[in-house]
Amino acid sequence: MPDPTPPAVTATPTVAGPELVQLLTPEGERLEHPDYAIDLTDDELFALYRDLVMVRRIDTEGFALTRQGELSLWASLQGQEAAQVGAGRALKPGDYAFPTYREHGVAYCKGVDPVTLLGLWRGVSQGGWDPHAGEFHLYTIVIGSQTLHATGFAMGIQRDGGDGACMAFFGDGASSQGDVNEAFVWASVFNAPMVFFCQNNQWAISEPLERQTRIPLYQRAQGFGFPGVRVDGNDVLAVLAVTRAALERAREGSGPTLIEAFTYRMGPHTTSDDPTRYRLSADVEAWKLKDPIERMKVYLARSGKADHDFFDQVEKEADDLAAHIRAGCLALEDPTPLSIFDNVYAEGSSLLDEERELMSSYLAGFAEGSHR
Amino acid sequence: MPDPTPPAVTATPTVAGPELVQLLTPEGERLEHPDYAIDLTDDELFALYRDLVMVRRIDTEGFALTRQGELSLWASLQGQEAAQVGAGRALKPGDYAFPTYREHGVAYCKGVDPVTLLGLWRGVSQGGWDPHAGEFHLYTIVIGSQTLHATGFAMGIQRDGGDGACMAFFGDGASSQGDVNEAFVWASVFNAPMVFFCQNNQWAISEPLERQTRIPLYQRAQGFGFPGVRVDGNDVLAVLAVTRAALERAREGSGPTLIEAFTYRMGPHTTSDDPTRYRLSADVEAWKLKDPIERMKVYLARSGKADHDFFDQVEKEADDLAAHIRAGCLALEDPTPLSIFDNVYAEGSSLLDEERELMSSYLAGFAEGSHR
Amino acid sequence: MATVTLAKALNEGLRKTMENDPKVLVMGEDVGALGGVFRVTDGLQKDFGEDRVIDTPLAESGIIGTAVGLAIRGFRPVCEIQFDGFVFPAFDQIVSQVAKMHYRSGGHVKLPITIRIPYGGGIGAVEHHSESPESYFCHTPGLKVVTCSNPADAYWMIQQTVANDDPVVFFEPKRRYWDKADVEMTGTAPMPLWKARVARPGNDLTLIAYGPMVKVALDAAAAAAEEGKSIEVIDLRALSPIDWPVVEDSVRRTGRAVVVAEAPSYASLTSEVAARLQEKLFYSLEAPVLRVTGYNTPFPPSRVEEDYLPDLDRVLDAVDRSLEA
Amino acid sequence: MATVTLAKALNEGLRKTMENDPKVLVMGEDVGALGGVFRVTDGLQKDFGEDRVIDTPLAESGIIGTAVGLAIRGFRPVCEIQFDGFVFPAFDQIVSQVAKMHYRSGGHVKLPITIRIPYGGGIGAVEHHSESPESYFCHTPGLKVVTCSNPADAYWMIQQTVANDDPVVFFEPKRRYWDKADVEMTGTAPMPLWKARVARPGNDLTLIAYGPMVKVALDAAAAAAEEGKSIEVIDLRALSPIDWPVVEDSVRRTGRAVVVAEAPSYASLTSEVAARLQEKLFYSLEAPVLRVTGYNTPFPPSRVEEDYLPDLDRVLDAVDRSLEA
Ligand SMILES: Cc1ncc(C[n+]2csc(CCOP(=O)(O)OP(=O)(O)O)c2C)c(N)n1
Ligand SMILES: Cc1ncc(C[n+]2csc(CCOP(=O)(O)OP(=O)(O)O)c2C)c(N)n1
Ligand SMILES: [Mg+2]
Ligand SMILES: [Mg+2]
Repeated sequence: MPDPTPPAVTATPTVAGPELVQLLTPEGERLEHPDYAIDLTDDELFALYRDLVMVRRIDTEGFALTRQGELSLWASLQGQEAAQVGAGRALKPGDYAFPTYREHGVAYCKGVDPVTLLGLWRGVSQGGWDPHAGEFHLYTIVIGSQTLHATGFAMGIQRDGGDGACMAFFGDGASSQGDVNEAFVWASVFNAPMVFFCQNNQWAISEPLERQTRIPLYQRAQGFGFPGVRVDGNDVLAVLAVTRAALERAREGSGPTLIEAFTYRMGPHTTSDDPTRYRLSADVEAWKLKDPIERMKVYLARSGKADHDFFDQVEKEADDLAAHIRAGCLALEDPTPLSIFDNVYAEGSSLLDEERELMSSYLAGFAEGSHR
Repeated sequence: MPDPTPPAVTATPTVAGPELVQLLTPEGERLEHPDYAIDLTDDELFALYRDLVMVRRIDTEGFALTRQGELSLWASLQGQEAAQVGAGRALKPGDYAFPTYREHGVAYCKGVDPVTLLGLWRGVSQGGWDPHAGEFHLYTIVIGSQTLHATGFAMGIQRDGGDGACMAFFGDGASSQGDVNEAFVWASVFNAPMVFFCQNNQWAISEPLERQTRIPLYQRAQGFGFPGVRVDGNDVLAVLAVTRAALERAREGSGPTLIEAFTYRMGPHTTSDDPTRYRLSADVEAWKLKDPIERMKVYLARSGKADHDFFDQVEKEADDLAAHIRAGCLALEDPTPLSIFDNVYAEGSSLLDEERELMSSYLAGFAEGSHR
Repeated sequence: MATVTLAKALNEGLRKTMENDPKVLVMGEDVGALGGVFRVTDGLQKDFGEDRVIDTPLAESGIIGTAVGLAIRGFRPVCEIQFDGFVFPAFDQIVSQVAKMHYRSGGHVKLPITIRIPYGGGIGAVEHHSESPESYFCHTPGLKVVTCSNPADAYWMIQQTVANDDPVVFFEPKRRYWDKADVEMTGTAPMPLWKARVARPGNDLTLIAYGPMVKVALDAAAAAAEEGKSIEVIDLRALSPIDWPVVEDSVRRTGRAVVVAEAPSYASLTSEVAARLQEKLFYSLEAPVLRVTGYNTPFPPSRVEEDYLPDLDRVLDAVDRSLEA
Repeated sequence: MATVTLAKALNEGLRKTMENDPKVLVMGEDVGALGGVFRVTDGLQKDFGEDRVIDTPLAESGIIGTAVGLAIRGFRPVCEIQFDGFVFPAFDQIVSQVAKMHYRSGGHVKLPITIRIPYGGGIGAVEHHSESPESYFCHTPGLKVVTCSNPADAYWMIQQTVANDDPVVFFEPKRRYWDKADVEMTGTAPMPLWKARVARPGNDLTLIAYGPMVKVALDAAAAAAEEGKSIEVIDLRALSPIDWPVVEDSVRRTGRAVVVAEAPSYASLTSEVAARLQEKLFYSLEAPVLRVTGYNTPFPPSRVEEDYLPDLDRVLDAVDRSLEA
């Protein structure tokens, strides 16, 4: 009888190797890479550091608001700041992003006010923002669905003469969904200007990576005929370089790329989750040493590019952002009962007109005291 | 703007190369292959030739019965005889096959009476055979679904101590379905004793291969972490050798393999199809030169292994089989109206009991003349 | 005015809509060179090119999922699902994405997607090729559902559907594809998309049907007329939402209703019609609303499908039962 | 006798069924170490091993599709779908394969698969986590559908379901997971799986509910009793097929019925109840069958879900309307 136990998944890469693009080590040491050179001004480096801190603060604030009962749920991105900022900053105007539910950092880079994201988590809307405003689509909770939307959008770019590219975000767990693999087929067959950006944070709720694959995920792409690359997802410079290159490839008409940003989900899956049931705190501790913000800070400080004043200034900006988020959250108004019927259809519906009318007179009945 | 036209798909292999396992050339010349040696007795070779002829005759008869109005549809396997016989004969008792709707040849090898298959095509049943009897599952028309069933079955073998393997058949078109790719994930992650047997006949109804992939299909497997191999699907010896090796690997506990049997659909998609609308007859003519039966015949004749008597004898057996099929088809009884309610549930249903009762008295009403 | 089959009417309607709006795309399996297995898209790829008439990979979730993205980008995709039984791989994209996007986006994202589905039995097909899944879509808020029963409606309704800013599932009665009629192809649509049509006026009972069953209902009404029974036939056309005023006005007048559909009855659109009529017309009904439908079994083998599907006799039987109640 | 939550009752029921039959497997996302997001499978992997309690890749079609294969091989898979809104990727496998296999095989292949789905709103969740998709499955011939409303039913019905040789969709009322009750866990099941239960007897009107709405119906009946109205409450338990004799006997006696469910009403199971009752009890009904349901919109944001979901007031309002009719 064949043994049901599969062979162990390829070992976790911990240092840069042929399989992991890295430009900044966990210790804050700057490396060069033959294929992914990047040359940033100090201001650009400062901006990236600032982004990382801001994005973490958005997350901390979302988490806190949930613990305080102001949000009903929050999906934390802690540990994934560099992956999201690197990817988000590689996007140019004209490029469109299709997120999962965890891309608060990408939203920030695309200029979306974090308060905009809170409606969903507070339960006052199902998202409700205008994706075209920030070229940042609605959050998608049904795992993997957005990868097809993104691919269709990219096919649209091909057809209307746009010059951008499209990026789909998804997780390691999502890689198992049929839809994601269909998106790979489509993007490949139509040579769509797509970047598939997989944040492999090594967990799908409680399931470790080996429940989804027995080889590194970036290798999935070769089965569909386009390149895959694994990048240190905690290294904002490497992610930026790799994603820029992939987007450029897409814009040029060379087709899709799969990027696996190798990272780690430091927090629970969401505020409802209890990771102590399924993973070792030692693992989390080990990943703390690879913190994406810390390594940028060390690099900026050791290289003499930035000093205390700069770091303090960024902290202060983050405090301001947090205050803005908190105030914005508390100011979010509850929807009215009758709003249930709004926007179900673009062109209305006789059935819903009737139901709205019924609810309206039912509610009026309360006001008149005709119900108990 | 990126060009919507994808790069051309990798050229069709026409001669054996590193990418195409071949043991018998279209001209009937016997080749050796470093990885896939096969050593068959003359009797075994005769049996394979016989299988090929029988299987083609089943197909010809099915086609003819449809043209004569005895069947409502037929999916022809013409051109794919070697792929099916090679795969079918590699299966041992204890191995289970999950076919599409075109595997009449595999059914034959598994000992399923071809008449059994006709119920579906005649419209007297939706299949209706006992899969366990021949270790040959029902035909599956919804493209790709059976690959997951097969994978689950293989997981069952792992769990109940069986020593067989499981084989899923599917087409080039099916490779695009989410289900098929999920089956790859599952089989890989659970190291299931699976062989994925893809008959790439280069068409999915009217769509050529490049609508499904831009690289050779066998390479899909490497994206999921298991081996893929492309074999000349018109070469029964090569298919047998490659499939035996893959099944052996599966039985040993080394996990799944993807086999791409490179072949060509010589006929229309089904008897309802008109391929002249979408493909060149020149292509079909070119593939006639690679006929799977012809090359075996030439090989057996040239090598002096078989003579006219043998070939005549096989023809005669095929005639007998055809007569058996025809007689069996005409003897298939139409279902009774009340049989509509049979077997919907294993444990019955009060709702259907009621409906059966209603239909029954309605029909009785006709007999009594109470309806017009 | 041209005499065309229902399939050809759809083809002409699609052609016109593609001519009028460069954002309209057609996509699906075999819609290109083959022109679709029923030839509804015949010739469109030749005339509008491979970028607007897209032969897709064989994956229905992919068809609908990429159509969502194309629609977000500003296109109006018309997706063909090859047969009724093959819409289910796309069900998730349809129910959770297509149906909800406008709502979830607070009205910012419109998805003017048309999902064409040939449906129903009566053509002697193998399994999964004869189903009537319309109730699943009717039960899904955010979708609209329509069906045509004749060439003229086919021609106009497909254009109205594609022009609609909401996602619409457009069911095509496959056994009527070859039915012919004269169709006026110029001018404007003779009636709005969301209206039900009184296909035959009458006073004693209302037969409510749609798609492939309209012909059966009309035949039944004609047969009943010979016995002096005056049956009104309503062709619903819009299945979600139903044009209730037309239906209710009729039943209020006749006091009796029979609903006919090929689909299984349990928890279906025909249940809705009966539930609604008894609620709104409780005091007008002289008999219970009856249903003549497919049985609550999987679609049976084709040799017995005529016993499964509602036919003239079963409809007349119900009419008699209603009139005698 | 033990005092347990509904979630714990399911857990104990599953444990018992796994102990009794080595062919029973549990599979789904996060069912192993985590014990499921609602802890329904808590501890099972520890006790029965990874081969019987299988954490699967994240793909619902794969979960159901491989369960089909396992069932063909002789196993009895119990599949968990994590939330109602995530069953749709598996819809094709459920509707075209699970539901039809026994029919298609002429009875040769049994698929004793249980598909567990936590469903319904009321817990303040984000989108796709509060839906009531039961009508889709009720409309699908070949499936059976059940739901429990209390810990005792949860404990016994899950065992009866797993022991059943047909595929059954088992809906779990997620907002009642934490409701506690005393459950007798020894002996045999107190009633057959397919029976409806009179949850409270009464004479003036029949309230028909299931799953999460049974409590609302019972509360409404209690409130109405204070005003001297005698309301009978029926807990359907089996949704497909419904135990019509119990329902019809009650409504025949009371002459009035109100059906309550969270799901949108259009073309739904509640339509079926109304359609059936008016057909069978036309001369017994003193008022139209009314429905109190979710509206025909996507499930709304949680801050407004209490206005969307049927509650005590809306049920009482319908009761009054029925009694006054
Ligand atoms: C279709 C579907 N199935 C199940 C879920 C429940 N679910 C939410 S997140 C999640 C895990 C996702 O893992 P991954 O793709 O790795 O993304 P991550 O959460 O780690 O960012 C699951 C199973 C869902 N949202 N959608
Ligand atoms: C889910 C689904 N979609 C569409 C179809 C209609 N259809 C039947 S066969 C076929 C093409 C299949 O091509 P391939 O997988 O290459 O197999 P082949 O017919 O060539 O053997 C299509 C589109 C189907 N049966 N199932
Ligand atoms: Mg993850
Ligand atoms: Mg093919």
